[in-house]
Amino acid sequence: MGFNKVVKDANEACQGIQSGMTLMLGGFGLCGIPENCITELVNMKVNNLTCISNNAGVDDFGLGLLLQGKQVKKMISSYVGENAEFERQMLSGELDVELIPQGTLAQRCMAAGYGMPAIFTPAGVGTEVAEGKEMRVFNGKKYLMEYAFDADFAIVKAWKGDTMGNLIFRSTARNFNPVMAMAGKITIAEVEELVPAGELDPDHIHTPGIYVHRIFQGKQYEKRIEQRTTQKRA
Amino acid sequence: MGFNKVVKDANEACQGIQSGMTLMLGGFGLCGIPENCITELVNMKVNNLTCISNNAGVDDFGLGLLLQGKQVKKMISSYVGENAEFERQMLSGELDVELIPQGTLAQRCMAAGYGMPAIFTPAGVGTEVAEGKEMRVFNGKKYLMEYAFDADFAIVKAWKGDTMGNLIFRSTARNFNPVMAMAGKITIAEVEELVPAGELDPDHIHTPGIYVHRIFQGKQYEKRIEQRTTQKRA
Amino acid sequence: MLDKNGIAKRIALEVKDGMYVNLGIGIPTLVANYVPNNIEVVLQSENGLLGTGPFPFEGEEDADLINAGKQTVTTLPGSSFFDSAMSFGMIRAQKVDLTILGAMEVSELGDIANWKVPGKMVKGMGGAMDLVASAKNIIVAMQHCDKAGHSKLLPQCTLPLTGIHCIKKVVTDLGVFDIKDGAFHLIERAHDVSIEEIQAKTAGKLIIPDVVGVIH
Amino acid sequence: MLDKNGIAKRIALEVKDGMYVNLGIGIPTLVANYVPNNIEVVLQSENGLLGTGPFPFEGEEDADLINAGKQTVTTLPGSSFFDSAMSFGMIRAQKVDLTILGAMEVSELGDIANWKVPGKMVKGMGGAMDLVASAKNIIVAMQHCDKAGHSKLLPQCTLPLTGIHCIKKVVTDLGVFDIKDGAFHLIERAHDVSIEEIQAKTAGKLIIPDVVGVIH
Repeated sequence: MGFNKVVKDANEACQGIQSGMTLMLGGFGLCGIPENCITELVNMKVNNLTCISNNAGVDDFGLGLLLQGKQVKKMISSYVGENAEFERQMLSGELDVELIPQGTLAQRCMAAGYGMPAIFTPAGVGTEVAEGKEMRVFNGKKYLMEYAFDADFAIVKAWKGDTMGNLIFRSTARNFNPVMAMAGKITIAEVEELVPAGELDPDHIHTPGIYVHRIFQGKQYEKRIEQRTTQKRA
Repeated sequence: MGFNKVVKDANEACQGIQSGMTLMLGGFGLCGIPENCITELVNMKVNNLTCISNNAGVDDFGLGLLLQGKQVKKMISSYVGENAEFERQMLSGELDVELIPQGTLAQRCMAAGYGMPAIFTPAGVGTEVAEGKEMRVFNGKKYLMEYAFDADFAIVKAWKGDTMGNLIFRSTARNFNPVMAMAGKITIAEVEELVPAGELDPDHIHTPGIYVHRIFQGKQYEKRIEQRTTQKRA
Repeated sequence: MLDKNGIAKRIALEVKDGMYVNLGIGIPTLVANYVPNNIEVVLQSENGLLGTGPFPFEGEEDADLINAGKQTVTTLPGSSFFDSAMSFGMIRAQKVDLTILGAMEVSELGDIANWKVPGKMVKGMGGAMDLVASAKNIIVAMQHCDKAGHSKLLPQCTLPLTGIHCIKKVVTDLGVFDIKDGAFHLIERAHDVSIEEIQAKTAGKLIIPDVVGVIH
Repeated sequence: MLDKNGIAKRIALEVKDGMYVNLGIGIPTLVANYVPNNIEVVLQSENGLLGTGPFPFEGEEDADLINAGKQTVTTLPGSSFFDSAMSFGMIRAQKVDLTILGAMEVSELGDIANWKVPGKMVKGMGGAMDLVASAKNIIVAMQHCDKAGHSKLLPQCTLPLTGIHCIKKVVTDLGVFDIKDGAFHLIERAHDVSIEEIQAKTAGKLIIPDVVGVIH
């Protein structure tokens, strides 16, 4: 056994995820999302999930797939605007939505991974986000106290990983993945390329394997682009 | 000008450092310390310094050199036990010493770099470190509230850096350097190898250049070893 | 009156050499097109990129490389990637010099509303609340009036707030306004807009100084 | 009586396959020598290394690669480097499974003192206060009595505390003790040490269960 954290596939990786649990899912928009695990969650038909994720995917990709299956009870996100089914469920009251400033969302994940029970953030002071929250002044500036997240599982997507769970992310597909990887009680990582321990340069590792409990190489990655913007060659 | 943060040498890098200022200095023991800037501080003869650094060097190397010159008014460290001159000055009352748990020291640096005015730490609860500090209970566990550091200059040492101030550290010479680099009002980085912007892989950069104000390639590095432990070949 | 590009062009004058800048979606994105060639700026995308470059050539899009508007982009030499916590860390620690973003309403106290309209679908605040709460220098780019002709420069915001006491400068299709001491101060007007028209279209307290610049 | 290596050897039995372990300076460092070959552990050095390996061969020392005791070390396959904040982050978030460290005194309430002796030169607590405040499983390795023969297992510590209510197991030259319900519980004794001797040398409340193991 030792430190071999490799599981066969998304199915084995998602063992133990049950209806009613709180999941963290990495990604920004459709960039860096754990595609294989999301598909598996759809297949598992778990429901009543609370999902902490910066965005909610689009109608037919990403977390939108879980919304289609009405598997989500509550979304905790900073921006959810690309998804008609999301809008329908939210307006009908089927879906509970908690909107959180993006930086606060990131730092509440980081807090969990760093063993900090709460953090102070200036975001949202004076707005409806501050309602019911403790406010505190430091050096004349107001801050809200926000709590570390408490997630049953964190599910992240990395570029490369090794058998001991060390992860390297690529470009802006990094985004929320490292902070969520640190924050799960159980952390699942799916990677594009899985290599033996010792092949990754220890100076290049973004997430040390101590934070990762299960790792597998995803079958395929669509990596859909949400806004394909280009320039013509001169 | 733009983003060329290169200065000629330690002398130019340390311009503006004045007696009475608070400095953060990276390194753990003698590993990853900004050797060239320390030598320059000795030459500058600035004094009454408050130094935030995990350790205080040894008698004739590292921060010990500043102690020899009686340039330090106060040390804020977690462990200072390798230095006879330090002991003499502390016992005689010439030197003020504030001892802080190592993790708290690191996270108070990080807090400054992340715009967090204070953090909660369990380290020191129930000990003399907790005296006079606010204590708070989260989920049944006690934490102390500790404040972000406020340093005039942070002086760090990296392995490679580029002209825009991006830094890559090597092995355990990373230690406190990245969190201090984020925390200085002005951050000086000395590096073993300075390369043009664009040569470092953006995925491998540990400290983005936005945190670094001045950078130079050090003239030489002694990189003294504090505890040379080896094994014989079989 | 300034069109969107005119607003962006005027804001570009506020961008100085060596600045790290965060550009919001919409008009702010256009500002990058008007930064003079002789100054350098580094664009921060809050999803985790310093050194955002132009859109990629057709066929060279990289799904892993997007900006905060989820558009495919490129990187410039000296760029770096980092996670979302560090990204907002550098925003909170005021390492980002200038933030430019759009708004639905701005008040004479410097409050801003730009994320939610009651009764309409709420998309979320994204990073806007973090940016306005932390940035040391924020410029708002917006139309002076809504489609019904009502002023968006108000004594106080009517929409849910994004942040309070944080906006110091507003550039609209009619002019440039500093916000201080509880009032909008007209700094410049579009060449074809009269001070009287600006006065009429500004619901918040408006101060007209002796000298008002003209944007041609 | 167990010598230092005997204490280390006994503690090694507490180390399980797949554990991330932080070893303090002194006897705890010796524990690594007695971990059986058929189990794998990863050693965390709190200066920023997971996967600490043995000392380097002569001539292969790397000044950039040290452990928390400032000794030159090597890395094992799968190791990673990180900064001090993340290092203590993983300690605080209880990702490190087991911490083994030395002590000057331990109390029947699980308090520990190991960093400061009034009147003597204070070296500092280093990472000890962080480790004892956060670790989910802490074993103390220590001599049962000080040089003057006074018990170091006390009703309450007399030296300045490092942490409170945190130690659950102590291994000394005389035996193995669990700390719970405000008392030391004798689990095992060294084969050449009588229960009476342990009783005599333990100042804190000592519970002797019906069955006490013997360490040979």
